[in-house]
Amino acid sequence: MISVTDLTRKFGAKAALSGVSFSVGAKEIYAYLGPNGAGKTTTIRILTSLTRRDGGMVRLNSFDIEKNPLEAKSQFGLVPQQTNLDSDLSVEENLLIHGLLHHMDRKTIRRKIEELLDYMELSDRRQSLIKTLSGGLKRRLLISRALLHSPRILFMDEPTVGLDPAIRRSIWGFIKKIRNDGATIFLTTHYIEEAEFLADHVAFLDAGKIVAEDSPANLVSGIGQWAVDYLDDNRLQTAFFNSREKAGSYVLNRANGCTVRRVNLEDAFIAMTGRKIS
Amino acid sequence: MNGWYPIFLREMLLFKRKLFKLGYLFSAMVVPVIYLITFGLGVGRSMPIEGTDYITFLIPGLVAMSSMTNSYTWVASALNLNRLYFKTFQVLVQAPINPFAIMIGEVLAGMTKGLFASILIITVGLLVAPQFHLSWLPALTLILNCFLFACLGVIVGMITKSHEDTSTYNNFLIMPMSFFSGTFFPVSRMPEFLQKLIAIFPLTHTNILIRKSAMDSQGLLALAVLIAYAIVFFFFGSRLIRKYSE
Amino acid sequence: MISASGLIKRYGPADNRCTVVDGVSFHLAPGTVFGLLGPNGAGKSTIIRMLTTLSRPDAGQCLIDGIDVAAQPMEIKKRIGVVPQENNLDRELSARENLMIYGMLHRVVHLPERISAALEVVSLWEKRDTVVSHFSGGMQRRLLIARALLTEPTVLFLDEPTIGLDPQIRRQLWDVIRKSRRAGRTVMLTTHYIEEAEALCDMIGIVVAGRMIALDSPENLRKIIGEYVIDFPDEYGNQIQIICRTREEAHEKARALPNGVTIRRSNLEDVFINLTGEKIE
Amino acid sequence: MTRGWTAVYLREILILKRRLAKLLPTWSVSPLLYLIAFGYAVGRHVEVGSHSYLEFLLPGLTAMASMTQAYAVASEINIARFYWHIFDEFQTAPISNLAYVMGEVLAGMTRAFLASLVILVLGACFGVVLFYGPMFWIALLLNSFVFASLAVGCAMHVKSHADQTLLTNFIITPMAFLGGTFFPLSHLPDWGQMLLGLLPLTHASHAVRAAAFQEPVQSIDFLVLIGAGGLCFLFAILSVNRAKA
Repeated sequence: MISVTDLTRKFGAKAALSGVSFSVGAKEIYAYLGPNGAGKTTTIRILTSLTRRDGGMVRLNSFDIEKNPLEAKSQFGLVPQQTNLDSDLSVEENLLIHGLLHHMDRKTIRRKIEELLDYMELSDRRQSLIKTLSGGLKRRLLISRALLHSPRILFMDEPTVGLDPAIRRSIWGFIKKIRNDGATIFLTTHYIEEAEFLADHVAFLDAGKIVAEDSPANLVSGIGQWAVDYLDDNRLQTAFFNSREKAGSYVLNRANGCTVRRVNLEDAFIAMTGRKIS
Repeated sequence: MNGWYPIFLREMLLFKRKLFKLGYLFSAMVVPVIYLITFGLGVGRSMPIEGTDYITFLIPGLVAMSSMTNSYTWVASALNLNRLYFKTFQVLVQAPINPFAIMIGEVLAGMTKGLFASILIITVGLLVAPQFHLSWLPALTLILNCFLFACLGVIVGMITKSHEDTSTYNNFLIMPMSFFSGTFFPVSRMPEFLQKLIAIFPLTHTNILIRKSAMDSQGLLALAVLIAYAIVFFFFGSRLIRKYSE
Repeated sequence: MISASGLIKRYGPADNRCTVVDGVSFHLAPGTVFGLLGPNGAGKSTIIRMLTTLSRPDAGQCLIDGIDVAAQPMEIKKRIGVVPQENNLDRELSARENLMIYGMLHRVVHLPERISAALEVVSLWEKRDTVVSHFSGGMQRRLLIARALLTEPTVLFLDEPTIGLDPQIRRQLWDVIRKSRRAGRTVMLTTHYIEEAEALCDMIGIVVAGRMIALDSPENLRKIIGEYVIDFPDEYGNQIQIICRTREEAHEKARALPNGVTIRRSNLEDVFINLTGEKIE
Repeated sequence: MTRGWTAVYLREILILKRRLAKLLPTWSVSPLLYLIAFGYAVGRHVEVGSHSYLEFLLPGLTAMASMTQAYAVASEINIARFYWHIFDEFQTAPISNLAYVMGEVLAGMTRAFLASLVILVLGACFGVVLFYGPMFWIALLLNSFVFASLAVGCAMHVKSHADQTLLTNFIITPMAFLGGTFFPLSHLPDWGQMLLGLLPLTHASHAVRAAAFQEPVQSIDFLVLIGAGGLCFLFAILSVNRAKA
C-alpha cells in the first residue's frame, strides 16, 4: 500500500510537484500518466528515496520514508527508466550484489535467482555479461532484480519505453502476472495504451498536479463514447459524442477526411490536461 | 576546398565555450608548470646540460611537448567522441563539402589549440628563465609541430573504436614520446639501442630543431624528417575521412 | 523520388559476418510519405544510413531524384535533409550557432533570414541563444527537424522522429511532416509506433531481419492479413487476437469464446504482429 | 550499522577482477616512464643522501601510486552515478551511509594495494629491492585510507564527471609530483617546504621512504595521516546524503 499526502518539490523557482496526493491499495496496478516533464519521474524518485522532497508525507506499507527510511526501503523494488546494471558483471553477479544489499543470505539469494530467472524466462542467460544482452532482456532482468528481495510494492518508471511492440506486449504480460501473484504496482508511462491495458487506476499528471484520477473506463466515459477525427486547417481535431448516430450525422456535415472511432484514454488525457496542440 | 571554414568555426565556437570555463586554462597550464617545478627546480636544480642551466634547457622541451599534446589530444578525442558518442561527425560527412575541407578545418582548429597552449608556456618561461628567448626558427618548428600532431590526432580520432582506445594511444604513444624524445634530457643519455628507436619519434626532431638558434646540417635533417611526417600524416588522415563509412 | 534495388549491408569480421540488410528494393514517387516499420535491430536505420551517404552498401544501388548515391554523393548531399535517431546537435553550442554552422556547410544563401524562419516554424525563436544541452528532448528533436529543413531539401529522411516524446509534441511533429509532403517533398521515415505510421504514411515497408517482408499501402496491407480482428483476454490477462477475413467469420469464431470479446477492424499493429510474429528475441 | 558493506565491496572487487588485465598495463606505464627517464637517464649521476636516485624514487612512486589509485574510486563512483545510474541501486537499498562508505573505501584501498605491488615489482626489475617491513605497509595503507575516503567524499559533491576530472587535475596531480615523490623537500625554499608539509602525501612518502630505508619513522607522519584519514572518512559519511538530487 502506498499513501502520499500533499507532496511538493521545487527545482530552483520552478515547482516540479505542487501538492500531489493519492493512495494505492494492495494488489492494485496504478498508472501515473503525463507528458514529459509533468513530474512523473520526480514523484517516483521521491517515493523511492532517490530525491528529496520539500513537503508532504509518503508512507509505504505504513512506513514513513523519513522516519523509518531503512524499513521503507525494504518494502519496495524499483525498475528504473534507464538501465542501471553493471555492464561488466554477469546476470547472476548483478542479482547477487542486489541480494546482499538487501541483507539476504547467500542460500536464499541462490534459490530466488533460480526461481526468478525461470519466472522471467532468463534461465539460459545467467552467466552472460550484461553488455551482451539486448534491450528487452535487460528490461526483464531489471524487473527480476527488483523482485529479488520479494518486495510487496513494485515501482516501474516507464517500463516499456523504447521497446518494440512485440517485446512491449510480453513485458505487459509479466506485469499482470506479477500483480496476480500479489504485488502492488505503481508505474509511470506516457504510452496511453499501456495505461489503458494494464491499470486498475490511472492518475493524469500535468505540470506537477494530478488533474484526474479514476479507473480507465470511468475516465473515458466521462467525455463521451464516440470520437470523430477530422482535419481542420491542416490540424488534427477531435470531437466527442455520446452516441454513434450523433457522431455519424456530424461526419455527414463535414468535408472529406473524417474517421469515427471509440473514445480512448488518450482523448480523455488531452481533454483533461486542456493542452491544445499549438 | 572552401568548406573548411565552417568546420574550423564550429571548433572555435566550442573552444571559446571551454576557454571561458577557466578550468581549461589551468589544465593546459597545470601539468607543464608542475613539470617545471618538479624537474626544473626539484630534481635538476644543480645539473647543467649542454652548457646552459637545466631550466633553460627544459623550457623549449616543455613548449614542444605541450604543443604536441594540445594539438593532438583535442583533435583525437573530439573526433572520437563526435563520431561515436555525439554523432555530430555525421553532420559534416552529410554536408556537400570535400573531405579535404574537413581535414583542413579540423587540423587548423587543432593547431590553434596547440599554439595557444604553447604561448602560455612560453610566457611562463620568459618569466622564470631570463636566458630563455624566442627566435624565428623555434617559432617555425612550433607551427610545423602543431600541424603534424593535429594530423596525427585526426588519424587516431578516425581509427579508434572507443574512447578507451584513445587513452591507450595516449599511454603507449604520446606519453613515451613526451618523456624520451629529449624533452627532459638529451637523447644521448639514453642507452645506445634505445637512441635509434627514439630517433623514429617525430617529437625528437622537433626537440632538436626547437633548441637551435641557427640552421645547420643536423637542423636541416630534422626539418626534412618533420616535413615528411607532416605530409604522410596529412594525406593518411584525409584518406581516412574520405573512406568514412558507418 | 527515391529508389533502391538489391541493397545489401554486412557488418563484422570476415569470418563472422552478419548481414544487416539483405536485398532490399523499393521505389517511391515524389510526394510520398514512406514508413519503414520493423522491430529493433531489423536494419531500418542502416537502410537510412545507406541512402544518406553515411554508409556504403556492399551491393545494390540507390537513386535519389535519378542520381546514384554511391557515384555522386556530393549531388545527393545537396538534395537531402536528415533527422537522425540520436540527437547529433552540438550540445555545447546554441540553437542558432548549430543552424549557422549547418547552413554554412551547405552554402545556404540568405542564411540569417532562413535561420530565423526555421526557428519560428518549430517555435524555438525565443530559445535561439540557449545552449542545446539545456533543451528538453522534444525541443532538441524540433531543432533537428528545423536543421534538416534549412536547406529546403527535396527528400527528407527521419529516423524514429518521435521516439520518447509525449503525445502533444508527437502530433506537432506529424503536422510538420504533413506540411513537408504538401510542399511536394518525398519523406521517408522509420518508426516503431504503429499509430504514427498509420497517421502519416502512404506507403509502408515492413523490415524483419534485414529483409523487406511487405511493401504496400496501409489499406492493402490490412486486406492481405484480414480485415477483422477478435480481441479477448486469456486466463493470465494477456490480450489475444484472432484475425478473420470477413465479418461473418469473425462473428462465427467469437461465439465460441468466453465473454469480454471485441470485434474490430484490423489495424497496422495487427499487420505488424501478424507478419513479424510475436517473437521475443 | 555496517550491514550491507560487503555487497558494496564485493561489487567493486568483481568489477576490478574483470578489468585487471586491462588495468595492470595502465598502472605500469607512467611509473615505468618515470623510472627510465628520471631514475635511469637523469638520476644516474645524482645521489640523494646516501642512496642512489633510483632508490630514492621508488618509495615515492609507490606512495604516489597508492594515492592515485585510492583516489581513482572517485571516478568509478561518478561513472556509476552519472552514466550507468547504478548509485540509485545503493540509495534504494536499506543500508546505512556508513556501510556504503566502508565498502567503497575498502575497495579503494584494495586497488591502491595492488597498484603499489606493481611498482615494487617494476622496481625489482630495475634491481632496486628495499626493505618492505610492517611499517612500510602500515604507512601505505594509511595513505590509501586517507585518499579513498577523500575520493568518496569528493565524488558525492561533484555535479558531473568533467568536474571530477577537474578536481583530480587540481588536487591530485600537483600533489603526486610535489608531495616528496621526485625530490627531497630540502631542495625547495623554506616557504615551499612549509606549504608542502601541509599535504598528506608529503608525510606518506616521508614515512614510506624511511621505512623502506630501515630508518626510524617519525611519529608526526603517522599522526598526520591518521588525523587526515579520520577527517576524510567523516567527510565522506556526511557527504553521502548530499548526493540526493
